[in-house]
Amino acid sequence: MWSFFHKLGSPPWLYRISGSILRWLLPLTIVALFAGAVWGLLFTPPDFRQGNSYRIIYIHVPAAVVALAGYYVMAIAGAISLIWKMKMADVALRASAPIGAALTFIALVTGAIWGKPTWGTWWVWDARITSMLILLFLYLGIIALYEAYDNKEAAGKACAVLALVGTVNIPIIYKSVDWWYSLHQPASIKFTGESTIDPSMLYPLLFMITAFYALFTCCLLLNMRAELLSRERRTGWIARLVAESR
Amino acid sequence: MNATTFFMLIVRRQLLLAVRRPIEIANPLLFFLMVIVLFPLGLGPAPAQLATFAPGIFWIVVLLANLLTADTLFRSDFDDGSLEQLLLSRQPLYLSALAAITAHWLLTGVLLALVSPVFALMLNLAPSAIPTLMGALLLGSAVLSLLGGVGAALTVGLKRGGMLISLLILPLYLPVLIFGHGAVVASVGGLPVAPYLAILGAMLCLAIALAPLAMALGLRISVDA
Amino acid sequence: MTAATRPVLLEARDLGLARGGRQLFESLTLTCNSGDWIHLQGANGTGKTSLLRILAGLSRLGFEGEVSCMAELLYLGHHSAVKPLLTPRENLAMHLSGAIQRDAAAIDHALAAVDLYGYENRPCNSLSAGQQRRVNLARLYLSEAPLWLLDEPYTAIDVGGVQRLEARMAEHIADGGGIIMTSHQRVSQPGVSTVSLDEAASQHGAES
Amino acid sequence: MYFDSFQAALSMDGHGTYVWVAYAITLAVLAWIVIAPRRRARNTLTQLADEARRQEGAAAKAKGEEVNT
Repeated sequence: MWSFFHKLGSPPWLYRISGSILRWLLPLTIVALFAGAVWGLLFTPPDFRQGNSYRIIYIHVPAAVVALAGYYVMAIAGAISLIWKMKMADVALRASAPIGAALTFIALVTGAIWGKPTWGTWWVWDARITSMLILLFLYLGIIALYEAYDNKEAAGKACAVLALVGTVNIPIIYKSVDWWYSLHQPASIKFTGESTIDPSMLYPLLFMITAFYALFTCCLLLNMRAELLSRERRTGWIARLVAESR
Repeated sequence: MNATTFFMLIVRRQLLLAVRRPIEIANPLLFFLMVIVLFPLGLGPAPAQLATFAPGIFWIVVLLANLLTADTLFRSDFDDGSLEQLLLSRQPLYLSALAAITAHWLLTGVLLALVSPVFALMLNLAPSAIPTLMGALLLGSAVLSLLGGVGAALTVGLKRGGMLISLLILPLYLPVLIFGHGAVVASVGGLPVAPYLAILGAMLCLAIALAPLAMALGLRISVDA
Repeated sequence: MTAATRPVLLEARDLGLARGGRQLFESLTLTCNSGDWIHLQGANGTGKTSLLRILAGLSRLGFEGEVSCMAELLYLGHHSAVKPLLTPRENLAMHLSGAIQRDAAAIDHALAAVDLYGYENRPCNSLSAGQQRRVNLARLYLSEAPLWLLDEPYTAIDVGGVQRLEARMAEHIADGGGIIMTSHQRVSQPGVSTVSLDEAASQHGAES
Repeated sequence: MYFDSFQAALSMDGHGTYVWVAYAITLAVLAWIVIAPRRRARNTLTQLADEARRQEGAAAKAKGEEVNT
């Protein structure tokens, strides 16, 4: 266990292992995303109330779910960085912020597009949409704070603190916004208990959520590799890497 | 020197510094007044309409006033090296940060709460809602000061921290806005306000417990960078 | 007293620091026992201030090695930590560092020692730069901290002031304190040991 | 397949524009978050390779001058 932890803290090891994971995971993820999209777009029946516009669910919900999970990934990385002073945790934190922001953005935009045919308006101040918007602000705050520091090690620590503060606040913000807008749809996916969504629609949705998680992992590794290269550019292992690649 | 004495020392020091430059105390109050004047000009002077918006206007202006002053919380102590001395003092930084926030709250939140009845009458808010407004302001502005302190601690080492701090902490301010506003609206409508004040109080307890920890970490990082 | 029996105030092992792709110092080991007076020397940009900040515990990121500080310390940095709006008396009484005497008599005595007698109650923004620096130096007469880390303490101090300052430092050493200081001037006191950062850098240059 | 024809799949009973635009935007953003870090990594590697090349060049030049003197 500890040796695994120790290895995780080692940039060259992480760089190598992430390379070999990405070699199969990235193509697989891309294929899965396309397959899931085709399944959801063309091979599922329409919703009896919303018609075909509901097909946006197959990107909207996975993006929203993974965007929220991404914040927790970031916060856990932040906690590891502050407690065990692990440099790789900083890198992971920095790497997950733009992905989370992008996914939140997707969730917001697809939500707005879905809203037009469903509610007749692009934007309603519904509890979930508002919460997603706030999540986007939290992500942008992390990115902005990181970019504002010249000393990248300090930047990582500062973002770790901010991510943890945000994590404590997210449930409070969500509950407040929820209360503020109590007229919201009840959660329609439940993993336990009876599900209100038909299996023919649920399976592609679960498939897409999995694919989005895989995509998050891929992008996280890609970002970490890019960050590692620029942070560790003065070290021997990068020099060897450059020499090999030439 | 024990921790309580040190806590009081910092509070006294911050208050004394503010008293020596009174405009620093007046600034948030003047800002508060001027922004409140903007609303009748922007929304129209109809008393009934103003009264509907008054609770929201109050809270938004308090948020902004707090945000403006948050950036200056540690700025001068950082620039002149006092912050370094504080970090080296071996006094618990948690308490020192809390002391700085207490002084900030006394100078912004408490003062705004004290003058708020005047503005409430100007905006035609029901007089019966004024005690609730003041109570909610007292509790809520303490939470705002604590959260603002976290933002200030994280950005004090940066040259362009002013704009950044609003991006960092405005999202965190929202629960206070929602429940502070809710309290005043409930009071105007004759509904019980205790639940709202209790929630604000709970937020304050949580913020007192955790925000100074984040501030202590943030200050160490800022002095380091 | 031999070095073995004197208590260790601060210990630094294998310190290394790189800035902007340049190695400032490497494998620097430093021990400050009670009664040690260490003068850090080096040209501009050799990392004296950075080293002092690392020793003080203000810099915790981005360096190699370990620092363990066993004593409370007094740190005098580039910034004076003097509030222009407060009087010298208030500045010292409300100073944010720990381990400092705060009673009025001791403060007045300290201000007199740095030649600020009669200026106790004027706001510091009406004092000259040198006088403001001396307000900060008055802490040396109030401090109860055994270890002093002084960054360029002689800056903007006149000749008489420097002599009094050195006398105070010698007294601190005699009392069993320790001092680590940087200065471009020579310290004309017996028992001062010198650590040169130029050498630390040039050694590294020779190795690579 | 649920739809009878390609036309039907495109129009989706009038909701086609919304659905397809949503998917297109998603595709664009996802493509960007996959491509951006790869490009950043490649840029860094190119820079470092150039640096190494320059240093080699400088070293070779210095060596050549030594031989000449």
